[in-house]
Amino acid sequence: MANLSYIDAITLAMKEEMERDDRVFILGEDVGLKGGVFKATQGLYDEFGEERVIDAPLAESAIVGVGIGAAMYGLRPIAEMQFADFIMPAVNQIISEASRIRYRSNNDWNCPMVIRAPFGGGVHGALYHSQSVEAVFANQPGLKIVIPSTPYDAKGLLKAAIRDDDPVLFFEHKRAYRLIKGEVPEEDYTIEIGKADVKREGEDLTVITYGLGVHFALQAAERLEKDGISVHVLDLRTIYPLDKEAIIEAAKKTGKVLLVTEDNKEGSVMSEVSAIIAEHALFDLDAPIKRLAGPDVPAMPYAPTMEKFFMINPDKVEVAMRELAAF
Amino acid sequence: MANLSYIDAITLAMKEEMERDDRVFILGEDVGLKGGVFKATQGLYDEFGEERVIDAPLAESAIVGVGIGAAMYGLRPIAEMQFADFIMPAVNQIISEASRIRYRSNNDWNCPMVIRAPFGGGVHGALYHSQSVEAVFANQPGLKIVIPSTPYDAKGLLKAAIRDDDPVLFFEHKRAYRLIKGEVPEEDYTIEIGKADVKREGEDLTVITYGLGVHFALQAAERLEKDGISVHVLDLRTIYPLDKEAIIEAAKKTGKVLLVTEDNKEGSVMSEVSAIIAEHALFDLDAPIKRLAGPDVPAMPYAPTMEKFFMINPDKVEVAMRELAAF
Amino acid sequence: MTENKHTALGLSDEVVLDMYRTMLLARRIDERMWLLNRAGKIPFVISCQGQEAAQIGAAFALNNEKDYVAPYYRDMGVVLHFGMTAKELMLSAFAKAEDPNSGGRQMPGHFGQKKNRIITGSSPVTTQVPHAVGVALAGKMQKEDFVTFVSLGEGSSNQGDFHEGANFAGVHKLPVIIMVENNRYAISVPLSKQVACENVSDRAIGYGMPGVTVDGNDPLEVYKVMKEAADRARNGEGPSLIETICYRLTAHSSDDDHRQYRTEEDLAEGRANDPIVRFAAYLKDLGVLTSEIEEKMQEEIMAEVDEATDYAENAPYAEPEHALQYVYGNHEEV
Amino acid sequence: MTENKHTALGLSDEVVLDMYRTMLLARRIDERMWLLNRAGKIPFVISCQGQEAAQIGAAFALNNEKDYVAPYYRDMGVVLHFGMTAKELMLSAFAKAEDPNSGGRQMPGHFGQKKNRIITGSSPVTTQVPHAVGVALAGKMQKEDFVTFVSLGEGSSNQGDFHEGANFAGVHKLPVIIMVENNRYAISVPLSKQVACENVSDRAIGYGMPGVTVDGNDPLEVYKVMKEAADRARNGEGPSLIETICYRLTAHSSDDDHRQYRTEEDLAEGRANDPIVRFAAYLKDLGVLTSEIEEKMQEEIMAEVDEATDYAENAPYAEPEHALQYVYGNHEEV
Ligand SMILES: Cc1ncc(C[n+]2csc(CCOP(=O)(O)OP(=O)(O)O)c2C)c(N)n1
Ligand SMILES: Cc1ncc(C[n+]2csc(CCOP(=O)(O)OP(=O)(O)O)c2C)c(N)n1
Ligand SMILES: [Mg+2]
Ligand SMILES: [Mg+2]
Repeated sequence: MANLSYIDAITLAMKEEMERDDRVFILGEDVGLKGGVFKATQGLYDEFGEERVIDAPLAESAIVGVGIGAAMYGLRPIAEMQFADFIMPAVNQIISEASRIRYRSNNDWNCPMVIRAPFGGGVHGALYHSQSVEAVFANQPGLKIVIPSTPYDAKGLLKAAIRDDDPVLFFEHKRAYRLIKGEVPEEDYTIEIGKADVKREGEDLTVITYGLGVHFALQAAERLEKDGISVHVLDLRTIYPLDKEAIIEAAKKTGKVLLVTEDNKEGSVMSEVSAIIAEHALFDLDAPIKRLAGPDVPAMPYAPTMEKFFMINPDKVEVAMRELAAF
Repeated sequence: MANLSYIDAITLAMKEEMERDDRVFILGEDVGLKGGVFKATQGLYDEFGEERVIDAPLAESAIVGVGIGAAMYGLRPIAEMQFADFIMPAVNQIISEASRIRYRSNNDWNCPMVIRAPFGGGVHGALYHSQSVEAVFANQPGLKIVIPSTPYDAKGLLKAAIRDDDPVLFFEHKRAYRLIKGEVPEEDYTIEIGKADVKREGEDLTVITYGLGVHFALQAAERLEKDGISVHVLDLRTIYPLDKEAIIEAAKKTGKVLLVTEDNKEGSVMSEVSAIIAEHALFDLDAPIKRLAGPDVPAMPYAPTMEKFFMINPDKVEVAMRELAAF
Repeated sequence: MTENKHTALGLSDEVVLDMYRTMLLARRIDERMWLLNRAGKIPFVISCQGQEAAQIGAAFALNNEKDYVAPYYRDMGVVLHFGMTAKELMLSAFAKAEDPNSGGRQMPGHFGQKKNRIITGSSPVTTQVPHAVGVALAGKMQKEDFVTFVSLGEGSSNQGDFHEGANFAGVHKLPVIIMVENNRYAISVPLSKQVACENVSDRAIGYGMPGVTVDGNDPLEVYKVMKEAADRARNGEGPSLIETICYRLTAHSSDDDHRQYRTEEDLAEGRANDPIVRFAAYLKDLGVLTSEIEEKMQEEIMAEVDEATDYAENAPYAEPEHALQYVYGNHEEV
Repeated sequence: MTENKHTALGLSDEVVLDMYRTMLLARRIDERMWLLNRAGKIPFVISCQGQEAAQIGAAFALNNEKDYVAPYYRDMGVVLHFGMTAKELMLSAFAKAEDPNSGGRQMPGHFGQKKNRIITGSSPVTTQVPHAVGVALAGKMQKEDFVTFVSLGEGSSNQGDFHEGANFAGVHKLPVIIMVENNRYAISVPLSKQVACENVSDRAIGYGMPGVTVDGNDPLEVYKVMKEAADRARNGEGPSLIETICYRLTAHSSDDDHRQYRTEEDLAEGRANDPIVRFAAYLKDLGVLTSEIEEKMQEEIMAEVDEATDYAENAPYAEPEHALQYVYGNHEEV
């Protein structure tokens, strides 16, 4: 076991997969010599050369589209979007193409590709370097969307994504990159895509969240524990398609559910989580399904006052938990 | 009052607005001489000339992006996407640009633009001429998304959209174009964007839907009425941002809610409707919140067998209603 | 006297007859589809008519046992040469379960057949350009020597994906040939409202690749430039852009009526340049195509089209629940 | 002896001094921002350094009381000439409420100021190209005679929006000038990995517009070609593409360290071509810029920068709840 940062776990997953399978390669902006603007691909250019760590021209639709072509051929591209915010020019390639290749060809072709992108706020990134973009894609069958919260999950899930025979969007919270550290085994392991994970067992209320929200929830849960309130925390990990069984089970367990996301509230992934519960566990609920999310404004501003106002944090999660517990 | 088809109401709305305000113009593919592939702009090229009904090059990102520029200048473009499926290359311009212009400039600039697009299936359009794409955008503050169900609503809402100071996505169900007819007043009128509409009053259960689903629900409701089951039908009309009050009121009224959309189930607009109800009207519910939607496959196939399997229709709505009524 | 152009290109009489046969087969299948559509038997047709020479000239310059193609919806000629059969095309037109392109999921013209290296296509135009570039990149990485061919219409060359894909290919010197089949219309929008350059091939220089415009009504002209491009590609000299000028002899699709926006003159000009008529005349002038051969060919082709039609018409649709299959690789059976 | 180039261009000594002054002001503001960033006072800087000549040459060729500009993040020179003040730029750097660009919502370099016809910009590169084309279209429809200017980096010229926007402008012969500030790098990616053409201006022919590449270290060269382009635009002769070759004298931004991917030689070459040093030498050789004038200018500029910094540093942030404002036009007050 080594204690790794979230970003180091990601780099290591790519490195190991590239060593293991020479069909795996990386393409993106500044991923080569510079090692990525966040340094997620650091060292890989030196190890694998410019043919397998490709500094692509500044054009996201081509990065994804070329990746799709290579994946259809049988390689396993990992495309990096420099920021999740800049995935938008590639939406047509992701939604119209990658997600539909297997289905439209009646299983003749497939597209084993990973698209990695740092997302999320709290880093003075302003409107266009802070966004949560997952809701745009979390309604497209054929895609899988993974958002890990810990170094352990990040490594295991990224490896699973690279080995997956279908396209996977892999969103990494950029504030977690160096903030979050954790134990990661030396041995090769993968984590099954599509499975949520209980990050804390509890009895009084359930928090369902993902990404950085998991850490905020765990911190807040410790505070509530001191007052004898026991919080159950479910980390979705795969936010599309959702792990319905795990969600229903977690909701039923305590009867009180708080859904936490950093994304805007209306139309977020948490809406679907709520709908699943309201469809399958309604009579097990002792309180309305509560959501804590960013306000419905385009994205978080640059000025620290407004950024802080937008971002969720452990205090806000704690307040929401206490309100729900008192219900 | 005239009895107009859904598409004629749309054409008429554009014509009247172009006569009323010379800042209004149309741009899109084949909208000029041909009058659009569905004939939505028929006659407008003759009346207003090629400068105000512009046959643009085949490039959706430019159609939207150029429209945004003209709108920022102060004109009122109506951009037509030939099919909603082909809006995907323009996502970056819509999400990153149009929806954020007012916010990012602190109210200095704005973008009064309408983007019209025919969507929906049941017309042998196969995977890429049948899709519901609204969920991709129904999480972007700054945008408004309108989907009318009747000629009356279509005309009033399209006029309101054209006069709106912010960008509006206006999705028109292509099967409704000639199928749905209705009374439309001669006088100028608008319908407020953001307001849902009760299309049928009822006591036993509530159906919330939009677009063609409204007609399916109304047909099914008539069948249930014969068995003494009274159905309340709420037409969302604006699917983003949602009319929360109307949704909560409609849910509370009967305590049994069926949500109907033609879109794939997971991550649809109906997830948010469900979440609103689960958050604000939970204890008024007598049954789980039920959803009827397309299956979670990329889009509806071409073969009639599979297309029919995918599409919602009055029979499927009826079955779902009866199940809910019997709960 | 007609000059023998094909021998100079290294093409035997047998091969040019095969080219002609494939052009004719494409035309006859296409014509049959219109009849079926007008008879209410199939919901949709989109045509290759008028573009067969460009498609066949191009396809024959490639290696159909090794190269990859990312055709666009009109490219019936290309896919026929790459191994798709009349029967398979008809199965697609009828949306039947056996359709190898999509099992009846996609409209006709949405080609794809892995065993023949025909890359699956969709409706949003031009997305196939980056795909072809990606296949070429993969081939280069794997040290294979195949060429990847991708085609699109001139209107579609205005999409961002054309620019981004071509540029990527240029920067990485990839073995890709991009062919723009310029039929002067994008549905109703004429060339003059689509582009401001003289030739679409003028765009090549912006991607550091050779660009050439040829008469798309002459399969041998197209063959010649395509062969050169393929040789360059295989020699590691990178991508090429080829524009073939042709006519769209039909309406855009069965949902369109082109008399609304095209003059009778324009339509007549197209008919006068029909590539099949022209190529037949060339072959006859040289004595390569005799009446005998032609008659037999027509007969065989009609028999093939009839058989394909019958088979496809009687073939079953996919089961309704088949709609749930193949969303993901490890799909659950229903 | 140095040749007087500006008189031939119709530029008075006064105007060229003003050009120099604006270049210098941009440089000094930019340098101050780096200091503030290194002192932990502002989170982010993105620089104009090395591109002032291109920006000022271009901006002075436009009519800053009538024309529209859609600048990109490095264009401090452009916005200064179009009326944005040092104080306003500093308010943006400090993300303060009074920032006219965004009220502190966007990072510095995301320009926008309606009263000065500076079109609001975002971070995703190249989206501004179609916007500028749309503004030009609107102007043409309204029979106005303004020109619209839009700029971007050479890496950004590979985005689909460049192609689509330029093509639309070409087809509709719109009064737009697209300027590519080619500083040879897109963050760490060198020109050779971005494009395969010799000059980015080679792309112009594909849009039916003139394309020209000029020395971006010389404001007068840039002025000359920009003026010609602006005249063409105003005469209804359509759009132009101008590429200015320059150096990026700083790292990509305050988050980057360019010594990781640039050689010392490359960096030294940039410094040796510093456009401000070069223009000062030119003006001094001609006696237009005297030590006296220069000293006074420097003093005034430093005072202006100091004052702007102080003001901005002490100005208030927007209230937290202001984050809820201006999502839609008829916003509710909170
Ligand atoms: C992205 C996208 N936008 C619009 C369409 C609708 N459409 C289908 S074909 C076509 C015209 C294509 O013209 P061109 O590229 O010249 O090819 P041609 O049909 O003339 O061969 C259009 C607009 C589409 N399929 N995809
Ligand atoms: C669509 C998009 N992708 C990626 C980025 C991240 N990014 C910001 S600037 C930049 C490089 C731009 O290079 P260039 O166009 O040459 O302009 P320069 O910075 O050199 O002036 C990149 C990749 C972005 N802002 N937008
Ligand atoms: Mg065409
Ligand atoms: Mg650059």
